[in-house]
Amino acid sequence: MRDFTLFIPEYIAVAAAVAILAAELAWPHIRKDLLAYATAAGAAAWLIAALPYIGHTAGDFEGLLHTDGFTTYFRILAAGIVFVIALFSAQYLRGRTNTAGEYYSLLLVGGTGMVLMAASRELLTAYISLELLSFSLYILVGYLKRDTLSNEASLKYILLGAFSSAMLLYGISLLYGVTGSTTYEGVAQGLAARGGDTDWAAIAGIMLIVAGVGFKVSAAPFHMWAPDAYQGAPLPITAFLSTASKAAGFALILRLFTGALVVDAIEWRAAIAALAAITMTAGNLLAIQQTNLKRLVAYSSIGQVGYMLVAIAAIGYGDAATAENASSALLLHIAGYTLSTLALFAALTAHYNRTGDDSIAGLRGLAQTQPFLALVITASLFSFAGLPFFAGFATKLLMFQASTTDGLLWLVGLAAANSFVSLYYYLMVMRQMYLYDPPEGRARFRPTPLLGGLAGLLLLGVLFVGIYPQPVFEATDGAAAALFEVSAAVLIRAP
Amino acid sequence: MAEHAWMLAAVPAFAFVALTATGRHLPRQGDFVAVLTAAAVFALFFAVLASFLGLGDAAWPVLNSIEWTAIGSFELRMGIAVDQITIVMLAVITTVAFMVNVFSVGYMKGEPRYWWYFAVLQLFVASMLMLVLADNLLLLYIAWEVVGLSSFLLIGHYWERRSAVEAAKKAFVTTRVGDVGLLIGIILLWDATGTFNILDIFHAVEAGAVGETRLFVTMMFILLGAMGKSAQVPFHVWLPDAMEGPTPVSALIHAATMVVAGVYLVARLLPLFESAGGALMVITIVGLVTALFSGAVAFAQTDIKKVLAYSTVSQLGFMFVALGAGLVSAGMFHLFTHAFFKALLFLGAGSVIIGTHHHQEMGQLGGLWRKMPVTAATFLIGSLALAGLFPLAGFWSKDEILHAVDAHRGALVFLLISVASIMTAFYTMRLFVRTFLGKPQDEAIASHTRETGAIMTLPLVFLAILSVIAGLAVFHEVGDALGFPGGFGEFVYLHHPEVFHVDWGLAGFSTALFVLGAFAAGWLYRGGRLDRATALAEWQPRLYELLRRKFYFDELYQALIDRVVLGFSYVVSWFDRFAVNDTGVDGSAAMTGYAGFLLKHLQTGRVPNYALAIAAGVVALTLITLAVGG
Amino acid sequence: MGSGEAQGYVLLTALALPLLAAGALLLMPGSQRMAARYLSAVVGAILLGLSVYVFLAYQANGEVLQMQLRWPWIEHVGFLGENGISLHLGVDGISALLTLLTGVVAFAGTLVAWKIEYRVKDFFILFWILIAGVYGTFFALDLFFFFFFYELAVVPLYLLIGIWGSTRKEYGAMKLTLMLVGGSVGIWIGIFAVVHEAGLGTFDLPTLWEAGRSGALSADFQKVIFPFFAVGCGVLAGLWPLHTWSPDGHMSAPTSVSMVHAGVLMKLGAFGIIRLGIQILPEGAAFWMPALLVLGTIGALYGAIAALTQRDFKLISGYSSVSHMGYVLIGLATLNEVGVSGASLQMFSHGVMTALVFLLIGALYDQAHTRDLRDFGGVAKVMPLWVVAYVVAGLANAGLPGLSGFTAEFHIFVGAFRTYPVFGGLAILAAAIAAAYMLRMFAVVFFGPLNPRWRDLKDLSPIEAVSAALLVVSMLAMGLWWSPFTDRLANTVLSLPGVTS
Amino acid sequence: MVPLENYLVLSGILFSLGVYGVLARRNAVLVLMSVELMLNAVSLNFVAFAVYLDPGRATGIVFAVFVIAVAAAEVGLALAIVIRLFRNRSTANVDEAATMRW
Amino acid sequence: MTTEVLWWIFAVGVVGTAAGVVLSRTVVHSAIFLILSLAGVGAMYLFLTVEFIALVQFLIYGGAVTVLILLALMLTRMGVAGRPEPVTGAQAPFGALVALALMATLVAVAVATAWPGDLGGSPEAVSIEQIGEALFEHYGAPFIIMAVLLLVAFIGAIAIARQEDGD
Repeated sequence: MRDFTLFIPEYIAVAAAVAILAAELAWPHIRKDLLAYATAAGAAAWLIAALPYIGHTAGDFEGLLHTDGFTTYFRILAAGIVFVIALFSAQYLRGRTNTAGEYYSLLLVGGTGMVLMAASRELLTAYISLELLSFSLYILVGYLKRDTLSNEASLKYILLGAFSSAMLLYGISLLYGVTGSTTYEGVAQGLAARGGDTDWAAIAGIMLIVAGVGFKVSAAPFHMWAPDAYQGAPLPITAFLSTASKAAGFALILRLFTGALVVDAIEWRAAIAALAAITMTAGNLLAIQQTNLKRLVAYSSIGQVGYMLVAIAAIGYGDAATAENASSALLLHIAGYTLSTLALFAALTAHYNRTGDDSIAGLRGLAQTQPFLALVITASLFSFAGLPFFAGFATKLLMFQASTTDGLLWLVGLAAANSFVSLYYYLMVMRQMYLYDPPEGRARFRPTPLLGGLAGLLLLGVLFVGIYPQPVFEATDGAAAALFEVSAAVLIRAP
Repeated sequence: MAEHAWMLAAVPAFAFVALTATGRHLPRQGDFVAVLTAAAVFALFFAVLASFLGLGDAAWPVLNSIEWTAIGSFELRMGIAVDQITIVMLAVITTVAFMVNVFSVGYMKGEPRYWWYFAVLQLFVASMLMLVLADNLLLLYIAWEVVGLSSFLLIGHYWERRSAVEAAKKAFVTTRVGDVGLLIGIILLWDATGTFNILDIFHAVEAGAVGETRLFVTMMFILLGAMGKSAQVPFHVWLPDAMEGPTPVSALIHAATMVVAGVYLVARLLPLFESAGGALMVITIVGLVTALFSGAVAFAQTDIKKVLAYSTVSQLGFMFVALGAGLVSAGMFHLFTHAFFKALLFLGAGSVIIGTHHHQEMGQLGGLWRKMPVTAATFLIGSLALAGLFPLAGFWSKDEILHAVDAHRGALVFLLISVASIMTAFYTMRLFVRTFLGKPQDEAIASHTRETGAIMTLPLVFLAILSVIAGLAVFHEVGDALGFPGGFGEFVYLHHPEVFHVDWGLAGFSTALFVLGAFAAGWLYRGGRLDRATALAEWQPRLYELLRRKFYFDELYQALIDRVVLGFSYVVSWFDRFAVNDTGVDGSAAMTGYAGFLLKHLQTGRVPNYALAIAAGVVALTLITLAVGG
Repeated sequence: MGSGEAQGYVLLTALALPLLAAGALLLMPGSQRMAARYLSAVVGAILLGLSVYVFLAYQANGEVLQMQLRWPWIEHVGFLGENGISLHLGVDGISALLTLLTGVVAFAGTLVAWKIEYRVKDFFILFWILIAGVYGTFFALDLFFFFFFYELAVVPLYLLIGIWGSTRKEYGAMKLTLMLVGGSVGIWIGIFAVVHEAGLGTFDLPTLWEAGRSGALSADFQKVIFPFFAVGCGVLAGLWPLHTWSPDGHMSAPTSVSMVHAGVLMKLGAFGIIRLGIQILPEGAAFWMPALLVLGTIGALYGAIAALTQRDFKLISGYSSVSHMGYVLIGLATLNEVGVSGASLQMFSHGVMTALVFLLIGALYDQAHTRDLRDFGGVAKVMPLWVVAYVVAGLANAGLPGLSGFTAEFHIFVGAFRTYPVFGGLAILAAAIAAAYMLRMFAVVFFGPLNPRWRDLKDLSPIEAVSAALLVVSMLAMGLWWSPFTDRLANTVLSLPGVTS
Repeated sequence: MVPLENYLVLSGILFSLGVYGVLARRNAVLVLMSVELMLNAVSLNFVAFAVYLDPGRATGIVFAVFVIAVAAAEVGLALAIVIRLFRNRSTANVDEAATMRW
Repeated sequence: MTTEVLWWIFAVGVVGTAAGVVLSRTVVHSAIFLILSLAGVGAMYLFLTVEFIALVQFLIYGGAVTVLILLALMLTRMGVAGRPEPVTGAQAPFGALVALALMATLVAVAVATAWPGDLGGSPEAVSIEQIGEALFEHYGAPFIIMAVLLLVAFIGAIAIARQEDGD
């Protein structure tokens, strides 16, 4: 059944995107930060339009797209992220580009792509949505045209992106061959019904798909593009990459794995567990060696992806209840992670706008030149490390706890050990900010009220999720439940 | 009153607190407080004694204890027990403490930290009394340690002097080593009997709660503690050095009271030692070795106080021998008499030191007889008493010991102990002769030597009197007259009282021993001349050196500590730095970092490499999953 | 229980106050140094009062857990059921004692921190966060919050040492933080395993204790998991050979941080072994205790021996801390009433004693700018009060009767002899060595002729004197009159699973 | 007639050749060409499956259409980026565009 | 029969030309080979009796894409002079290895799998109507998204490639 009212928020987003494009075409010399605010307004409208869907009965579009708690969750997340990123960019882009219209409209479109990834329950739709997000990112990463790093980054990103999506597609085709369908239910039923003589195709297909989505969320060994892309991209886009693109990736993974592949968990869970182990270890070990902030964040976020994959692995290993709890906790952690990352980048952007230095050593003495930013950075880094008061502590602990199943204790242990390693390089950043005095001639400064305010708000968010996650947790619970009531029909576990 | 004997300890304890708090600001820095306290305690003792005797031996020992703590089944009571042995100890402590407090007023005049000296003195008295009053081994141990602490503080009173500090340290650590044994022993006893209360332990042991060998081991541990405090070989090294402290302290702590705590402990626990197989024999041997060894060493010492110190060690040996023979009365009696005349001798030495303005090397003294008659006279009495001249105190107690040994330990021990008492007579006389007789060795010193004031001489006289008459307490009639059940042996005993009767043969023998030793000394140092002695020393230089260097014990220990203990400590520290820390901890951190360093070189920045990683990853995942078995 | 409820709010106050103080300071302009100091002093005083109240109000013969307060926090979501995570506070005898310790040491530390001149405000913010963490850990009866506060107590150390520290501070700070957090990884894993295995969907500690007792956690499981808790907490408790952060950390830490750290934080580790190890996993504890005993004994001897030849005050105290925490482990390992009470007493005793020592070292170092023993001599001439206080601390360290050290060690020895006589003997030997290294230091530093270089050293300032006095008093209190302490411990200790009498 | 397997094998080979191209080539444009080969293999797969396995529902064919379209768009975008890079660096060699690494 | 022979000829052609794309030394040759192999794939669609896809293939690939690529080659001055620089990177051998492994896997998969519903018979014709039906009815949503996607690509290409002051 084709109910076009299900996606009103996205229409708003796209409409806003087009409007912004048009606006810049109409008035080429319009102040670019106005565009930023317009984008923010659009995102806000999008967000508001999304609110009525909370608790709204799940809607289905031709079995391709689905608007339920899960979709709503990522809708709000996406709209929020775009809102924040747009405001980050307002000051940042000044003087770095001549045109900004495409930039902002692509933010909105990318966000839309993210929502659709979360909503789609059919492989083709999922793929197209994924490409929608990817394309926007390819462009945004390379948006600083005169900046060779930016070009290089986007080139690497798009070439590898194309390569990996080819992999993904081939996987999908094999899966289609095995199950004769591309809708998640269809695939699930097909997998449930299939005989042992299709193992090879199923496994090869699933692994190729894993590679495709693994690339999206930058899981080792498909992660290598990430640091370069992060470093080359404009700072706000780095934030966008490390929040929206990852969240979207996991949205897709959750839908796909809980909806379709869960039936065949025994085929992929070992692989996912291995992937998680490699990812977190590689990410953290490599992060130790970094000197550039963006790369550091990139690697640390790779580590985070490793942790999140633990929950996915748990879906494969645990029973139905565990699967649901793990996904709910994963959603919670995504929320916490997103908040922390955005807070971090709010502070970094403010600092970068001031100093134009994105090396770790560039933070030297920040605690004295700008204690507030230093505090925010500390908070978000500690949140990544999972230290108390900050979102990461509660969310990570709850996620690992939910993911602890009999076959998987080793992985959880490894994850814990890894988050310990990660503390080391976070402390290295802290050291620069707090232990050293600022370099000569670096005077006290105050961030622009906009960024300062954003940082403050996000910090509050981080603290709130860290201290009292109950409300968010309930929300994610609802989302996860929705996820499963959809796939409950085919939740016949393989022996 | 007897059940409130704890007040004996409480009064000086309070005085200690008061003096510590206010002493510095009181007039005369509060020395009168100290003296009054000592007097009060002295008086209190008689009250206690009276009420104790009044109760009659049916009521002995007098007990009084309070609930201390309870953790589940682990219950502790703290309290006092007053019995005959305690009474004897109380007599000694209160008397000597009183004398010493008085004497100190003169001796310590103008010394630094005058008030602090008196304060600690009170602390010592309090803890010493608590030690002998304790009804359980835990309380005893606590007091035992506090006694050691105050001894440490007093020895180190002149802490600006490196030597004093070292001596204090040595005293504390050496005794502490013994205390390890004591604590282990106490806890082992508790482990076996489930109580710290001494009487309960006795009953438990009688009931056979502890196996023979186990008891033996336990008692050996406890004996370690006793040996440490009572400076028995090989723990004796600290006592001579302890002479660094003010002389009155040496008199009180290192002659009369603290050093006999070990003897007291053994006497107190003698029933246990008895039922612990060969324990008594061990005690005898320890005592014998100590007596002979330190007697010999005393020959070659030239510092007055050092001679006295070694004589103390040797006399403690005597007491151990007596106890080893199983006779509480003999041991305690010698403790009793020895306390008086040795305190006397030390105070006398103190008087000499003051009189000669801080000279205590025999080599520089001599001929003080004329300059300081009172001191000399009292010192002579003390010496004779120590040497065991009839009918002074020392004679009777030594006689008791010889008697005991003769009765219970056979010829060999008897022979050796006789040799030891000859030695005693010899070095005592040597000391007296060289210090007081003959011509002054150093006119400069002699010229401005003065007799000391009454505040110091009166205590000497008092103690001299005691040294003369204390021995008579052995007689039934004397004890009777004083309201005791009889003579010493009838008052203090383990199994059954024994009435003393003079054994003239033994008396003659011991007199002979005295004469032998005394005249040897007199002949050798006649007129304070040294030529014969020097000749003797040159005749056997090795032997002389051996004695003068105290059988190289200090050197041995020093080497042991430097080479072994500290060496081991250096090894451990090194291990901790390099093996545990730099290799183990920092090493693993470095390894992690290095892993990252290696790994990062995979990140070449080249698209084809990245693509290769992806493709390889896919293939690997697929093949692995296939292999693992889909 | 109504009064208990009301008293529960006392705990909540003690927990919230430092955090509020930190918040207030955060908003205060950094230039207001005196304001920050006075505020902290007041907060410290109030906390001391509350701690004393908690200790005294704890009924020795009442039920084990008192002053309970439960605020539902997160429940009925995800895997969490009824009381999934609740802010559940309460004290038993042990934590009541340690609360008192925290109050005393924290107040003393606050006063000592008065001298800090550099970034005063920041210092106190971190300091109070640290203190809040400590209180929280002692109060928490919920695994989630236990770990929450445990981590909270560890993390600020990095900055406290890194910014205000002295010798090789960056190295010391980094090593200390990493080792401690590394330890908490073990705890983390343990928590995951326990909560999952219990399958009750709750972090509530009493519930989990019950599960451990009733065998809902199988014996094999307990044996596997106990080491995670033991080692994880052990790191913080200076468990050999994971103790190396202690000497270096103390060497670099500023005075008041050393005080709080050695005085209180190290106790968190031992406390954790009781709370998590013994109480959740009794069978695992019973199985592993011998190993812990051996490590503890090694630590006790090793620390003492290593301290013999150290030349830096702080290294001596660092190693002696290792030695004394070794006693605590021995006491716990005996798993009998006397030994475990001894361990708890030792936590208190070592806490105040070592806090005093670090206070004094700081007072000297601030003037002399060296901590090498051999540079000194005859200090008693110029700093009598200082020397007296140090001697008291040192004697307590050497286990001299009349001071807290003996009270604690005596119980430990007795307990150890009850179960493992040989180790008891070794422990006593270590105590003798302690006397040796303490006296060695006295002899070298305090006494002997005064080294003219130090002619104009100043004695303790009034503020320092006050906090020193506070600590000395608490040492004497426990040394002279045990029952207030032991009585409060008795029931708790007996209630511990697997603790025999 | 020609069985399904033939097409699958063919597309498999085609795909692998494309992969090899991506891994081996230095020139960005060549890399893109290789990607195109891979995408072709994919759509061949889809069509083959559609035709052989579920006739009537044409899902695979629709998929193929989309794949082709996306591929075209991707090429367009990628080439734009390549050209941009060439303007700034006057090279289109992917292994020379490696200033960011490690 | 004849179709099979033809099929084999084309199959070999496709593989050969594809190999040419990834192996040939000069860029332009690769481009030519690419056109051929794309055309070959188009032919395969004809064998599969889906003329529509074949048409799309010829139009989009044979037309747009290849033209685009050649254009790009011109713009990046590739192959015009046939710059004498190696077009194959150092890691080719590893690439070959991995590619071979992958090929082995995929071929094995293709052969070893018993594809459900495989009639083993000839392909069944799929009518344009069906395709249109599916494309615009059932798959309407992706189709709309696709539209946005193309818009994005279009804007992006312009935004990236557009000349600006500064270069």
